[in-house]
Amino acid sequence: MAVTAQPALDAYRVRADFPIFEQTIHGKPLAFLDSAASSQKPRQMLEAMVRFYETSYANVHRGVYELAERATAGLENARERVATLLNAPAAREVVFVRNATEGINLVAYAWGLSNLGPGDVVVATELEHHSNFVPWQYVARRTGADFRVLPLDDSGELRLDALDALVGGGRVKVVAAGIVSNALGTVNPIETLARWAHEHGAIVVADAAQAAPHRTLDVQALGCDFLALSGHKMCGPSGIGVLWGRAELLEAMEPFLTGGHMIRSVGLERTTWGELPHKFEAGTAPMAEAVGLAAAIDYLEAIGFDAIERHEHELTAYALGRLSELPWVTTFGPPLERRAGIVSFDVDGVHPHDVAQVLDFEGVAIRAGHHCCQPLMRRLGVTATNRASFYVYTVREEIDRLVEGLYRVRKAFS
Amino acid sequence: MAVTAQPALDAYRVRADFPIFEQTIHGKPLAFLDSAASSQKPRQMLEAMVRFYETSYANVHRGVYELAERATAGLENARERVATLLNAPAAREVVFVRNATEGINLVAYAWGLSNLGPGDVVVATELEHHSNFVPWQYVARRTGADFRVLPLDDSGELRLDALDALVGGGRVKVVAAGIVSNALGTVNPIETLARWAHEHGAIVVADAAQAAPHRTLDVQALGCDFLALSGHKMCGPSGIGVLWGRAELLEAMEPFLTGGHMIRSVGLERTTWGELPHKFEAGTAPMAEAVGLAAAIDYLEAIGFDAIERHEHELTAYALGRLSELPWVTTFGPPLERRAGIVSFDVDGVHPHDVAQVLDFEGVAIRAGHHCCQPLMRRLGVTATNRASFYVYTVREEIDRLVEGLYRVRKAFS
Amino acid sequence: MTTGEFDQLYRELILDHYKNPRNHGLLDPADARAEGQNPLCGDEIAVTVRLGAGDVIEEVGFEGRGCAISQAATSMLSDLVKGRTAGEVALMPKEELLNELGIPLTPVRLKCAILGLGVLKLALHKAKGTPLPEEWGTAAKDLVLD
Amino acid sequence: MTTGEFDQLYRELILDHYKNPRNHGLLDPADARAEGQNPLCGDEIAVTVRLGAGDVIEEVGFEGRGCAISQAATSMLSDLVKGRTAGEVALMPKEELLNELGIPLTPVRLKCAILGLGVLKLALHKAKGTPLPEEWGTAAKDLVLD
Ligand SMILES: Cc1ncc(COP(=O)(O)O)c(C=O)c1O
Ligand SMILES: Cc1ncc(COP(=O)(O)O)c(C=O)c1O
Repeated sequence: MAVTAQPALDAYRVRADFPIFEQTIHGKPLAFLDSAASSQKPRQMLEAMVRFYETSYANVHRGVYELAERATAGLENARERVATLLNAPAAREVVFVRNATEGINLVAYAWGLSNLGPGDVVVATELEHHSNFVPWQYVARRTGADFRVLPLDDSGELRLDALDALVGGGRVKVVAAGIVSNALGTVNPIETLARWAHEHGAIVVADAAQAAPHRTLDVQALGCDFLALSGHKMCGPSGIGVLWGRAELLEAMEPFLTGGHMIRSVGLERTTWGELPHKFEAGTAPMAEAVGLAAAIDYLEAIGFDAIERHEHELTAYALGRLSELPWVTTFGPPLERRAGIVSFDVDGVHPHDVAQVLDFEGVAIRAGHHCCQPLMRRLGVTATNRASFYVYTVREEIDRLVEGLYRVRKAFS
Repeated sequence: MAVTAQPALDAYRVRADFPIFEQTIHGKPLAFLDSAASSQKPRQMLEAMVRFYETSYANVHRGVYELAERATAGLENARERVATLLNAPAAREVVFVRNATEGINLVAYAWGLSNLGPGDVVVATELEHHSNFVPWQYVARRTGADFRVLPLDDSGELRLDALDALVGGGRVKVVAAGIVSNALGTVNPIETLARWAHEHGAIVVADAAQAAPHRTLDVQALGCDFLALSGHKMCGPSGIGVLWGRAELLEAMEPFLTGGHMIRSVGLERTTWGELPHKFEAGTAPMAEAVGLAAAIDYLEAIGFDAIERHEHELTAYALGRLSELPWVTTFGPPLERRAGIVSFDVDGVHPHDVAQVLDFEGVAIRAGHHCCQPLMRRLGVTATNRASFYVYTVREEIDRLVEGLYRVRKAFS
Repeated sequence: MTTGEFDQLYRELILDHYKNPRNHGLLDPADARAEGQNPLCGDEIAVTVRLGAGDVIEEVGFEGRGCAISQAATSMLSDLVKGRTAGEVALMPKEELLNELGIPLTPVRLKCAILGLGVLKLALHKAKGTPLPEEWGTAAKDLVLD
Repeated sequence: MTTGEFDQLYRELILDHYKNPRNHGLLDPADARAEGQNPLCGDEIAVTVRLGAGDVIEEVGFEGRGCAISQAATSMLSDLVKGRTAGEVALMPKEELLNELGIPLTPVRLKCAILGLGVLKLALHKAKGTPLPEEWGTAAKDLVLD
């Protein structure tokens, strides 16, 4: 990757594109350090959606008239845009869903219900977000397959060495793994995992919800079979996500949601399914949201994913350095080299809710909780952590304000 | 209902709220007669969404900080707003989904997979949109239940007299019926159907996609057990719909999508589900879309549903009258008294695609196709019809332009 | 309507093929036959073919319900392919037919225009095992089984 | 921070109950016991109760992991309910506890504040069959089974 090809990201300039920063919170400027939960929105994306509604709106695909053609073009261009982002072999492999969670459920139901049974093994990691954990646990229960969890080492990295023992002689059919952990920022070795999975005849379902906003993704290089992401975490609107899947798999699968648009022909006795991607897109699509997502991708690519990754890396290094000055703060997670822009930490003797609450009074927004990672929380021996996460609009001063705020937290609760 | 309580709808004033009409199409003002497929959007709704993104955006429910509290309030106020619209006993019975299609699939999967089996009968009507037809056909096939179709009479009304014979001695478990037909405008007697269904121990799944935009709905008076609708057809954004269900049923049901947010606790061995409505809302909700839907409901209620119904009734009477002047045009569907603002018709010897295409050159947008109602099309003996549909912004002149356009169609193809 | 727009799409030749379709009516017996639907609008076309030595197409007969574009395109296609081999037609790019039509088509109307070509390729595939367009994926299997 | 906002939420009494929780530690033996979690943040509270004649609450003991609000609220609650009957506590409106807390709570923090009350009601329900809050619906069954 030509890491030097893109100019450095100027977060102050980027920030000016985000209207949310034009207000004060509790009388302070907003330091939004919760982008891992959901990102803020640039004006450019909002304008693209509104323009679509104001000039090109109609239901898609079936209309013969001008507005319907424009709306269809908007949706299908967005599909092409996503396919390019992911280096997908074909746009028809891109299915629009509501969020990463729905994308993973689509695979768990439409692939899992027909391909899993007693004697099969489904593997998820202890690091997973509930969204790539519970659907597999649930479909395993429904089909009688075994659900097993790949453990972590003490710094929150996957114990790939435990894989063989984990499946024993079992027939492993699915390996579900996140690319980047939302709780610790761990960047997982998906390529290695995928090689192992394919050697054992399993499919790999990659959760890219936390990777897609921050780094270049290439489904062919990753070697995964399915990949899910959410628009709202990458400057796009709520209400849209993507499931990418290999065409052969998608074509061989049963449909998931059925109804309007996804059919070829409906008879009283028998119904045949439509072609990809329509087969998986029942009902009216999130059209304006797709247009917004495409604009968000344009926005991020104009900044450049390499520049984004470098920017967040620098912020993370800075944050880890500053937090290490506080002896009463413990950070969790892997070393900087294998960590994305996420820092999870604990403040001695103060519950994360109280930390986050006091920081909020300072205008600093962080997340406190289990981050939808209860298995990981148990592994760490906590019920919750504090999490600060960074994005294109994050500046160093916000990290300084976080640290100052933590001193106040310490003072208030000691 | 106090039909005279609301002032008449002034469609010219309403129209000024819709930016889409500020353009010309093929050099003509836009006559948008395809609202049954999806409605256009008032400025008020777009502004509410943009304001939410610009001032109150964050991921909902778990955040302790100010923006997260505002976003959560936005989503939950929208839920209350929908509950009031439907006269639902409780807001926790309102589940946000992508569209009516997903809402119906939720019931088909989460209720159907666990409650249907061989010997059970599932009834849908021949008038159904594919979205309330195929999910039942599909889940019946998966569970071994019998799928049966309630026939229509020649004017496109349900043959309620055929119900008893249809189920014979079978154990009827589900009756799936639309409140208003999107293809013919037929207003169905759901209350009667629900009484019959409950006497037989079946649940009633009402498709309100085509009713909610145009008339007052009351789930308690209708007597249905589930009801689904789409935001995009009622001045709301794409990407959001609603499933309402009776609390006892929703609580007794398995979940549908699993993952983040919908759990109480996730263990390696066992996971317990959260409370209503969260149990059915896995992953990040369509938050801004919910805020937009609430604004759309506010907008429609300010006009008044009685006024809307009267306005559309007058337009429909006018359209049926004008079309009856054309001996080479055949209209389908029930008499005016039991018809919503939808007129389906055929032009002698000209295929609907060609009709719609020529009308588009005149700036008149109508729908041509099977309207996701292939069973009905077969019953009518056609593959497609032309459909004009009306909404709050429709004015009589647009119907005059439709009729003029049809003369041109006739001339061009004779 | 600006007469221009109408005349561009429904140019004289198109209307002529629509009103007087060539090779209309199904052949019986036939060496290859298939039916297809446009799932977007429900339009249907059935095509029959008689083949001569070397699998050269000698006769084509079709019937269908659909718009002027789909019917005229199939009519023009039926003239166009006579004298070609099944293998040639299997590989015939849709652009060739679209050139012949010579009208501006939006994505939705494009589907109308190429429905007949798809059904013809399917008929030849079923009878002679000629390849199907790659972009159909395995969805084509569905069609074949019907 | 405007000192006002902090002081409103974490007023002295709250911080005192948090730092010096009353009735801390589980009772053994106990006549009623239950555990509960706040699904939003994973916080946990366990409550034990000793009942006297007429099911009057004589002693309460609790343990938990959670924020200052949830721990202080449970501590205050444990004092508040002593001397009341199980039946009275089952019907105790959450507003009574919130009044006692006397701080402004957003919806998310409200869940923290009433976690202990919910667990106490659950303990009494399991031991004595007292009613559960109606708004819990059948989701409560899940809790009971745990
Ligand atoms: C009667 C009816 N039911 C269901 C639907 C499906 O709605 P959606 O595509 O928004 O899921 C529609 C709209 O197309 C409809 O008109
Ligand atoms: C790693 C990871 N996976 C999945 C999800 C679920 O995303 P969504 O809620 O948009 O479905 C998230 C975000 O919360 C995440 O961080």
